Amino acid sequence: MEGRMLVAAGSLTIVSIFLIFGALLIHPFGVPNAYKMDQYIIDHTQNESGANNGVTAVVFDYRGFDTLGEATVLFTAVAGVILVFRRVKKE
Amino acid sequence: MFEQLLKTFDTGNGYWNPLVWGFAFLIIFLIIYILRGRGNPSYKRGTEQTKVFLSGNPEYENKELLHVKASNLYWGWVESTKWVINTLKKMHTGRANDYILWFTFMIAIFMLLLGVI
Amino acid sequence: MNILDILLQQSPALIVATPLLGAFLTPLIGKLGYNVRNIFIIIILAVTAFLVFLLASDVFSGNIHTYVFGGTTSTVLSNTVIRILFEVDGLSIFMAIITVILSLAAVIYSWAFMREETGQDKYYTLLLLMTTGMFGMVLTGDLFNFFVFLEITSIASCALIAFWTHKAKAVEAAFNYMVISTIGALFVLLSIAFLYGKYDALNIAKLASRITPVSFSFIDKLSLILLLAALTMKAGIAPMHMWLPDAYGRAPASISIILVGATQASLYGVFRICFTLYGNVIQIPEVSLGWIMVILGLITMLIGVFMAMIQIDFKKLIAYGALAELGYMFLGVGTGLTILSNPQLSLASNSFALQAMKGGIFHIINDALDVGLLFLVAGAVYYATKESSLNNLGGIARNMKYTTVFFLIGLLAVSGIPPMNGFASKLLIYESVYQLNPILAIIAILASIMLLAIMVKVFYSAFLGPKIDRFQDIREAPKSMLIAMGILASLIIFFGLFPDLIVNTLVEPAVKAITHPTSYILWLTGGV
Amino acid sequence: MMSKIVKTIAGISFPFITIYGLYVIAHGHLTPGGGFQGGAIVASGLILLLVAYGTDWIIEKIKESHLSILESLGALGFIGVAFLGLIFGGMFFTNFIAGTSMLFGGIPTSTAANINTGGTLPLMNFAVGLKVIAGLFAIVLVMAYAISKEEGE
Repeated sequence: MEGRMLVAAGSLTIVSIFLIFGALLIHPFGVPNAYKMDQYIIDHTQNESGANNGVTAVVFDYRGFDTLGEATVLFTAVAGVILVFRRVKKE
Repeated sequence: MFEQLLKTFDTGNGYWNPLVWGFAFLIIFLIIYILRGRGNPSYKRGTEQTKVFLSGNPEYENKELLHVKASNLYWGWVESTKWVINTLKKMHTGRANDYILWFTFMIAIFMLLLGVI
Repeated sequence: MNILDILLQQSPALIVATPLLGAFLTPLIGKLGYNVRNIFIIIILAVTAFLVFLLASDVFSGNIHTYVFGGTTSTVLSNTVIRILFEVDGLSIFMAIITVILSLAAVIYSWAFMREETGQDKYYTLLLLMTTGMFGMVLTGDLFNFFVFLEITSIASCALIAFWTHKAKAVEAAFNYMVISTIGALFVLLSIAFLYGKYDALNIAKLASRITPVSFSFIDKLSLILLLAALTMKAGIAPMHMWLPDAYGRAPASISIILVGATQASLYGVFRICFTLYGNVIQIPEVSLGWIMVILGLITMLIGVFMAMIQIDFKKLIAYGALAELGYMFLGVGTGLTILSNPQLSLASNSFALQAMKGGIFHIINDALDVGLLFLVAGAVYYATKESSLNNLGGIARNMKYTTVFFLIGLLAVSGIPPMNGFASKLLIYESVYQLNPILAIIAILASIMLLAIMVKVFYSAFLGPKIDRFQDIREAPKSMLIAMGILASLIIFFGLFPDLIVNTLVEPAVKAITHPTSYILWLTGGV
Repeated sequence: MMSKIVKTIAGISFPFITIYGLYVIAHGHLTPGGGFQGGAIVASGLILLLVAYGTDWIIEKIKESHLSILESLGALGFIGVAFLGLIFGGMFFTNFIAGTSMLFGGIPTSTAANINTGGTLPLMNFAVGLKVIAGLFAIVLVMAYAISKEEGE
């Protein structure tokens, strides 16, 4: 038990040090490194997807397939919950 | 088509060909057949000779008991490698906490190996 | 332009969309009756299989097949990749072939295996969703899309592992898997966020072209570490494998074999990350990634065989065997990576690197078939006897002749004995790994011998031995289960007898795909 | 089972929550929100009813299998729009309506919000909305039903 706590503390320390370093090294909030993608979406959304809302255009048009995937995640979760809570014939 | 199928499979040092395998199989079969032909002719079915010999102990009435159970198989091996197996068994606690701990531990190891050095 | 050309052009999307459509339709079709639904699902998967092989015929002739969702190819070739891209190369389609074989076998097997169960509509829905997720994972060329499909696969598999909810151990295994796979997936998401923030791209090829030795920094390292750790965990590499034997062992047999495919899809993720995404900077880490993979492979192998030795639960034992098999893939591919990423090793050893990679990749499909067959046999034995502990089994070869023969085939294949397929790939691995370091090859051979001993133990204790009264009138497994086992067994023998054909047609393009990442990356700039 | 006050308030606020959720779904391509968010709002209204009136009352009105079919229909609508994109636009998920004279085909101007824009986006929002309403409510219903059965036994 002692050893386990020691290992846990050690590895958590290392992981958090690395993640904090990572957080410090990423570029500051609101100042993107590169914004070609953002600019493209701002420029072309209205023409290409015909929507005023850029966020919805990204979610349902440019990355619509991801949204289908996310909707499928929900579908999977529902199917899983219904499956797990079904009535089972006891042997 | 057949030529393509029967092509030799080259691994750099060794090779593998279904034809060679079939040939080897035939030779082994022949050797076994010859050896079997040279067996002791005094062997008779259904006599004293075919009876099970259990170090002088009487044979069980219930045939089921003759079957060595799975947990008793390789008893010697398990006994002699007990130190490994017991360590490994301790690793597999079956609790989600420990799984996460191992995962964190491995991330830390990866970080030390790939990140620091 | 005839219909085949159109189908070929659309096939990457259709391969994912067809089982997805099937999954959405299953709750409705399920109202029409048992046979209608099962035939519907088999048709859906057969159509998918047809599309996979159609696409394979194109990819194996040397093309990289790309597909842009919701846009034309020309809009993508600009400097930014906004839309989602599917990018199918040799390795992707190789994994897709494995997926389709396993899921077809599982569905055919389920016809009889699941006949008595409740909640079958949901079962088949989730099975198709899991197949969809695996297809998406292996075909996608977009990192975030990969994460989405990873989620679908893991959630569907969680629910299916807990299918027998009246068994506490199944629920426990599912819970453990859910916890650890969610945490792993979140780490994947975190590293994707790091990469997106730095390079302003989600497309794997685009990212790979931007991650250069010049730009390689701490953030890249961190993402590499997190991706590697999370995906090796999802692939069940020791010592993060603990969820795997429980999950494989407690799930219904038809699910176990798809789970084999799911772990291999994660393995594909590891290879894609190491060889393609970080392909430009493979030499940078001073500690070779290849050596890490080799050592993890060896640990996995040894833990797998040692734990399998003492198991008495039929399916859990095979699960540990499958774990050991995973080690071989890592060993083979890791050896290749070690040699390829080290410029000091002479060019002569490059051919051994390729051989090792071939062995590792070939072993993926062999493992899927062998372990899949063994799981199906275990399921058939459970179906007939309602007994999963090897201690209580015995003498069932008398009643289940075909199953015994199938088990024997699986036994020989998994322990690498000619003329089964395991032999060919293990031969490749041993001989090439020997060139790197003889000790590695010796350990691998020892593990293989132990695997043989373990499987012989199962064969003896379950199938041989005197008659047991309880199993006096058990019957042979139903036809559909025999057909599913027969498909896998015949593939095993075919792959074993003619490995040259398989290596040249299936494995070589896959190896070429990951050892030449530039062709994958350069597609975007039009320099195929 | 809750008191009469809770039931009455829940009954009064349920239509408003539903209308608000449907508004969010329908205006997904103009304002913040969309199918997921609006669907979650409507589902939360339904869950309010479930909490106020008890599981048994709800389960008489609507079965989990019906919800499952509704959810499938929503998902089918989503993937169906994507397939229509393949048929009419040449690629899976092509926004084949945008810029045509069909319903939702208008090109938006930067000043006025016109609901007749967005191409396939509103259709997908409706499908996802249906799916999320049915899906989220089905999860809560099934869990609540399982718990109430366990307590009853």
